[in-house]
Amino acid sequence: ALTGCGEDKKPAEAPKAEQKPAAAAPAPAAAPAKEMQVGFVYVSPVGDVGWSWAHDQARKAIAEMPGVTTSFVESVPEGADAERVIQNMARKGYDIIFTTSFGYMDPTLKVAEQFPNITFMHCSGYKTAPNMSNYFGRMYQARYLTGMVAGSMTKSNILGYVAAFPIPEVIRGINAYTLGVRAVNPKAEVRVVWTKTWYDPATEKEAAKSLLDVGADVIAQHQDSPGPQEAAQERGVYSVGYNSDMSHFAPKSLLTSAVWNWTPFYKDVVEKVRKGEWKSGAFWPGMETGIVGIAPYGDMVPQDVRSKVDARKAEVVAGTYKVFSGPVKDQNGAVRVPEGQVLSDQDMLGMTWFVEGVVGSTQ
Amino acid sequence: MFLPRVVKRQEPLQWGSFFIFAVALVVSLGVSCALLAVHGKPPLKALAVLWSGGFGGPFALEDTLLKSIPIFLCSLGVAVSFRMQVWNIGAEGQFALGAVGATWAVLAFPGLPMWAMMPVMFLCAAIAGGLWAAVPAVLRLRFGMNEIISTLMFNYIGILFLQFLVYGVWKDPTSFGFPMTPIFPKAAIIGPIAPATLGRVHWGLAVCVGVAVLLAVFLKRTRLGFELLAGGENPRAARYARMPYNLLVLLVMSLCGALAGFAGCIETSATVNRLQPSIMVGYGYTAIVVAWLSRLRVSSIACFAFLLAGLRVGVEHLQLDLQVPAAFGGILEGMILLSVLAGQFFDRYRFTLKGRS
Amino acid sequence: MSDTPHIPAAVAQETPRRAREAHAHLPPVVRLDGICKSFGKVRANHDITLDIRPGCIKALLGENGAGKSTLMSILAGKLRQDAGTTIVDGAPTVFASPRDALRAGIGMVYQHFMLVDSMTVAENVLLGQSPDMVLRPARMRDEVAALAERYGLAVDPAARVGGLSMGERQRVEILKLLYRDSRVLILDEPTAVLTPRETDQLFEAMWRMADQGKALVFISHKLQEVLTVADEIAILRRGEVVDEFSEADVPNQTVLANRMVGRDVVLQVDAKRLAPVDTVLSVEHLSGSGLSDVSLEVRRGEIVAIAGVAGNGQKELVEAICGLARPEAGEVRILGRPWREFFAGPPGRRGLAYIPEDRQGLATCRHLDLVDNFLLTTRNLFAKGVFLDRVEAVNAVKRVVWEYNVQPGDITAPARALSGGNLQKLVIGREFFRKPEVIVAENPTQGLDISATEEVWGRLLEARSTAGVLLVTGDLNEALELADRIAVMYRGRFIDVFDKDDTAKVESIGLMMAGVRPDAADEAGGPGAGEAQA
Amino acid sequence: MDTALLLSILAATVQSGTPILYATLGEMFTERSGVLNLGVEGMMIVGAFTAFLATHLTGNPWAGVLAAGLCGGGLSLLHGVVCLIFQGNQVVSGLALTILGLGLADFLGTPYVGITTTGFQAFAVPVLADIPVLGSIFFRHDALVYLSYLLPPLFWLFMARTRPGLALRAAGEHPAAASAAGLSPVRIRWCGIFTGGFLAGIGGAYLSLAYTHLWTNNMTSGRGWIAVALVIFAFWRPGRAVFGAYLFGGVMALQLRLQAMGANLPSSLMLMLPYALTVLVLLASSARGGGRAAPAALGVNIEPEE
Ligand SMILES: Nc1ncnc2c1ncn2[C@@H]1O[C@H](COP(=O)(O)OP(=O)(O)OP(=O)(O)O)[C@@H](O)[C@H]1O
Ligand SMILES: Nc1ncnc2c1ncn2[C@@H]1O[C@H](COP(=O)(O)OP(=O)(O)OP(=O)(O)O)[C@@H](O)[C@H]1O
Ligand SMILES: [Mg+2]
Ligand SMILES: [Mg+2]
Repeated sequence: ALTGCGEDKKPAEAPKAEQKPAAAAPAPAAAPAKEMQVGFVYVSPVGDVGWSWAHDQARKAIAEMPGVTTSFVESVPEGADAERVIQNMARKGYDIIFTTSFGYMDPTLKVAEQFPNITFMHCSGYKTAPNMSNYFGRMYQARYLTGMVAGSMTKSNILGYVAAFPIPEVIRGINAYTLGVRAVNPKAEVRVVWTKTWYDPATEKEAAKSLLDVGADVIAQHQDSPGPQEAAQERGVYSVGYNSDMSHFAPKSLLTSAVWNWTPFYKDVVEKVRKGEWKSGAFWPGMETGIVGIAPYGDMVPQDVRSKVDARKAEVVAGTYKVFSGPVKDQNGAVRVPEGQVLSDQDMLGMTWFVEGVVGSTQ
Repeated sequence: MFLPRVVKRQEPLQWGSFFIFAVALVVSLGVSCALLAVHGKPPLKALAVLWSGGFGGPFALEDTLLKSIPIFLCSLGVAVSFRMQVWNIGAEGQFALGAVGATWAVLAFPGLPMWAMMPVMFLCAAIAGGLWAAVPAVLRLRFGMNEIISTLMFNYIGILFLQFLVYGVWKDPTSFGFPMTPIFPKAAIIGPIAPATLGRVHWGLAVCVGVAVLLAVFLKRTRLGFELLAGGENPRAARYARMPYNLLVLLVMSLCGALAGFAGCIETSATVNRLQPSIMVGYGYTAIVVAWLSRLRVSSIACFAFLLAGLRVGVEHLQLDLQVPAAFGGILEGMILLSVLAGQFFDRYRFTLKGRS
Repeated sequence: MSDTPHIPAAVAQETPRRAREAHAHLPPVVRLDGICKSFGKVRANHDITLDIRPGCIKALLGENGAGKSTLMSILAGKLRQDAGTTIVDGAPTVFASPRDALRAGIGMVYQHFMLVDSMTVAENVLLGQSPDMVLRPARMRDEVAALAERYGLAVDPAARVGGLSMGERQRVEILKLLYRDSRVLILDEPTAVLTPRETDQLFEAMWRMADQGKALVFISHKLQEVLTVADEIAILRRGEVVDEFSEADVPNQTVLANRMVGRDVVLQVDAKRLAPVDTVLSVEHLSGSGLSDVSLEVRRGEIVAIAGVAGNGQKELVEAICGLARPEAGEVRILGRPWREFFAGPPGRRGLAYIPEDRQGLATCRHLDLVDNFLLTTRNLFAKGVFLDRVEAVNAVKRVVWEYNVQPGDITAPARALSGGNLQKLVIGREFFRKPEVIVAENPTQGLDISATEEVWGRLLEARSTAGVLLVTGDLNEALELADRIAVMYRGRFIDVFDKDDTAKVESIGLMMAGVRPDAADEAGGPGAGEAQA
Repeated sequence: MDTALLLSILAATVQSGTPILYATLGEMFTERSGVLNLGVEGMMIVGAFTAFLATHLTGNPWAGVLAAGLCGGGLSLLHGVVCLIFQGNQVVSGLALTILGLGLADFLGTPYVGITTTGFQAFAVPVLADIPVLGSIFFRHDALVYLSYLLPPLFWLFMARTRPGLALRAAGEHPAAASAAGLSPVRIRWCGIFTGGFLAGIGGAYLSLAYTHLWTNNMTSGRGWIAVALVIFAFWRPGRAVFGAYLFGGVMALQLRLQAMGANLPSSLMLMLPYALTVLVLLASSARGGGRAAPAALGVNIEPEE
């Protein structure tokens, strides 16, 4: 069920057997009888209700698989510490190491070169090696669908988006959301506030309030705390969640959430490595695999909106609808994706511009 | 008739103070392990993992040594400024500016050969860090502004400035929009000393040794160093003895900034090979703790920097091997600091039950 | 408490002891019995037994480090004895803290005042007293004012302590004790910071308190004061009471001094005059920051004393001369060079030496050892390029310590381990090591015992041969013994500058210190006249 | 900027200033007794967690506030043990307290992440809320905000007009004098430390019970440090603490709203605003000579007498 992408930069298909076993990694990686040890490196505490938490749910799920033990190190800064932690995992003979933050890319690569028999999975980057894949999920697809819901529900035609850091992943999400909004409501605009925090609920809530103060009546977010949802609920307006189904935080206001579900993907990787079928590559699965999705709609979402979004969802899953298909204009009105073309994965990965309809800065 | 009471020691403890340190360590480890036991983790195994992860074996020592380099450099500077009774808690921001300075050098002169690149990088780091530290010094001398608050605010501002650059003008066009500069050219990367024997330990260690020796000589042997020690002891006496007090304050602050800048430069060049916001992991704050505990003896700064670094490295192994939450590291570190601090009491005092001292 | 009628000062002075006869038969309020106290190896008090009786002023005499302050701190609950008992009203008592002692009616005025500068007089007096929660500033002020009135301890209850003179602060300290109805008042070197007039006022207040049946303990190094004020005298030496007698038994200071140090101490120095040569220090029309139009000249070979009540601008003048504060208006020339030029560089040989009053806080660093403290001002003499020659410095310190008899002579000991007198010797040794040509000495013998004082005086006179000395002192006797010329300072200006041989003027120094010009003295005999002029 | 937006910024100012205000006043109280406790961040986070936990267990947010105060204060007592009994350095001890507090809250709090609690809700104060401008700025918040209005005047009254306040000031200015006057400066400092911790804990509670109604690790995000800085900024005066806390909170709220309004500036620069402004305002007042107000014995331990 793995969907490869970026075929152009796929590395040479060097068979693994040819590689010299490194002294520090004793056991061959893919011995089927062996107990699999799977390690995870998280950038934040697993208690952040967000990103790391979502990965950790999947870790717990694979820990249930027979013959698999897991372990993780949380709150690892993305610099020198990351390299050390990954290296220590490798030294301890872990078979698969998932590193789940962009900043782990270079450290993972460095360690991967030293331990050719260990499988490295790096999330959200772009580099690969014979024993290192990168992977991500097409969260923007879910974002687009939530945008459609939000765009249908707004009355003021101002939507708020509380965003963490101006990095491509976040920008891409904002853009997809905006495209979704404008697909159903071309007059609407999305206003962005950066908090430069991943989980500071108070600041994030305040950021949501600042958006509400300028007239926004739906709040979406890319953070690891549900602070913005609270703000929306308190003011009696709608919100869109992220990471997991946030409806229990704000049952009265939450329209839907764009959610991660890493479990099937991770299980698949573990199985493949165990069977020796794993191949390096760049994986960017989308909604069709269930890695991303949207949570059940809130009660306030009317039936016609639901059916419209569901219909588009089916198209996305079937691959007949691409979110960033032309024409897409940027904030200044310049056409970035001409009519009839689709934005390449490369361009999506390195997105640094806002589409038309977003109010805010990308710095 | 007499209650237990506190009596000042007439002579300082010699080996006893080492013993007290050990006792404090044991007490804090004991309390922390009790917490672990309550949490359902095997405490003795945890201790073993902690030790072997932080100090036991060549890999552990390598990791710890690497991590202690920036802590050591920052602490040296902080200790010197504390010695002058300048409460500079801005090493974090100065570290950031040092990284920025070094990166600027690399981006501005990408073609320099290594022999030229290294001095230029370190110089720029020192200047940037030093200037960043000199501003609060000037504000204090000229306007009487409290340096604790100014350096603290300068930390936030410095880090945000680094972010501003990396998210903005310095962003690598090929980084897919991620906040990082391009990878430095080979000439700008501080390499390992001997990859075969010392692993990842890089030439930054040599910088540490050099700086430590120079600083020790400076403080012990030179007139300015003496003025710094004496002036810090008693600023009024410094004025009385016509020492250039303002100059000294400016000097120690800039020195601290320059040293923290070195640390930033080394961290950027040797370990991440580019500038990215995640190099800021609070070494500047750790440095304050180290500087205080070691009371400005260069050797004890090195020891405490190594100890703290080892502790942090060891805690990662605890997480990995025993699934102890990362937060346990904070508890352990806090407990150790508190008990070592309390234990230092016995260097100067003792309790007695009897009437006579 | 009886309401004593106000006794005019003059009357009180004539019959100081009459009212106190009434208390003479009473048993002691406090008896210290066999008190021992050591600080490490230093035996500060050894088996001391002492009675303190109501209505009696007991003086404690003894050289520096004899153990007077320690003994009294034990009595006041600040320190705890190693052995021995404190017997209050016949019952053995343990004081765990000053609070217990205060409850028992024993209070102490410490050598270094225990006052909170940022609070008002009334707040300081009422600190830690009376149980009600809420403060009523107006009532507090009234109460304190009434108390001050009763004992003649004039001080403004609403003033902040930080702005008060030393004499006023001391009154506040005494008021604190009186407010609690303390029965035993201990005054540790109270006169060291007072002017003659303030000292007189203090004595009057002390007599008045004794008349009311209070017991007083008075510590001083000034023998004349002890003879004036005390009823009984106890002499401590090396932590032991070596002698105890009534004031009436000692005819004069010399006898007293003899009994105190166990040898003849002649507090008179041979101040033969030298012929002054060139001018080494000149101050012209110095004004600003509390000074107005001060002019002065010091020549090599003479000692010029500035006499006056502390706080009349001496500090500002000295700071300007010694480079600690920039002169605002006027000119200061040192060794012929203008101020700015002279102080541009660090101190070196043959320059200006400043022996400040505050030897602990200004002249030395408490925690540094003697060598480092020695290097403070002499560092340039041992500089080799950017480096410092410590070996040579250590030798020099050893020599100075020996020559000036600094005790203990361990040069690795921190400065705080030295008593005030020994520290002063070290400071003087250090400053003279530089062979200075201008010496500014500020209360150089304050708090020193007689033998140390004698030594310091000798050194200053000796220094005249190569230097000009400016001596700032609150001790008139010192000024008269040492100086060739005397300037009297009042409110930031010189009332007069005159030769020591000008007996007429010398006689009216006391008035001048109160701000009265000698020529005006006949008409207006009070300080009010001076104030009108100022 | 229209009036409604301006009012909402000012109202947000009060809210985002409140947790900092509690912590600032707490630290100020401690410092007035002569003890520097840099562990505010640690006490706040422990307060935030225990407040959440107690409210979660009892359903009563006031129980949460009490628990936060007691636990914040309890943690601060460790500082007392180190500094008052063992004469440890106050700066390091405070830093250690921060590290310990963050660790403890995180260690114990992880199971409670991701649930919400009732906490405090905003309500309009009957009459006052209808006052034209002030009403909507000050009187449409939650109970803890209203409680915080009482604190600065109480603080001032306590210091200036009560006997324990006098004693506390004496312990901070000149402990030896306090001791000579029969007080126990050490005991006073214990009280100062505990009260400071108590208030810092409530500041934390504000974050998890009123500002938001949930608990996550690290949710104080440096507010404790800002509080420490603001004490100096405020020259140890409660009135100026209010000004400082609201200034800081206000600029934070303002910069978010500037972004929301579409100000096209790099977010890093916007986020610098509160810090830069704090420096500038302090600079202005320091230059006018207001900086010498620290308690004279601040940070100096009371050595045991022999
Ligand atoms: N806190 C202390 N620690 C160590 N030694 C002390 C301490 N206090 C006093 N001493 C020592 O005890 C001895 C007696 O000191 P004390 O202060 O009682 O003398 P004193 O008679 O008051 O002297 P002075 O006339 O100088 O005031 C001295 O030798 C001194 O060095
Ligand atoms: N903490 C201390 N450690 C060691 N010695 C001390 C300490 N405190 C005081 N002393 C010693 O106690 C002695 C007397 O102390 P005190 O403060 O009473 O000095 P002093 O009475 O002013 O002396 P002097 O009369 O000579 O000026 C001094 O010798 C001083 O060195
Ligand atoms: Mg004494
Ligand atoms: Mg004395």
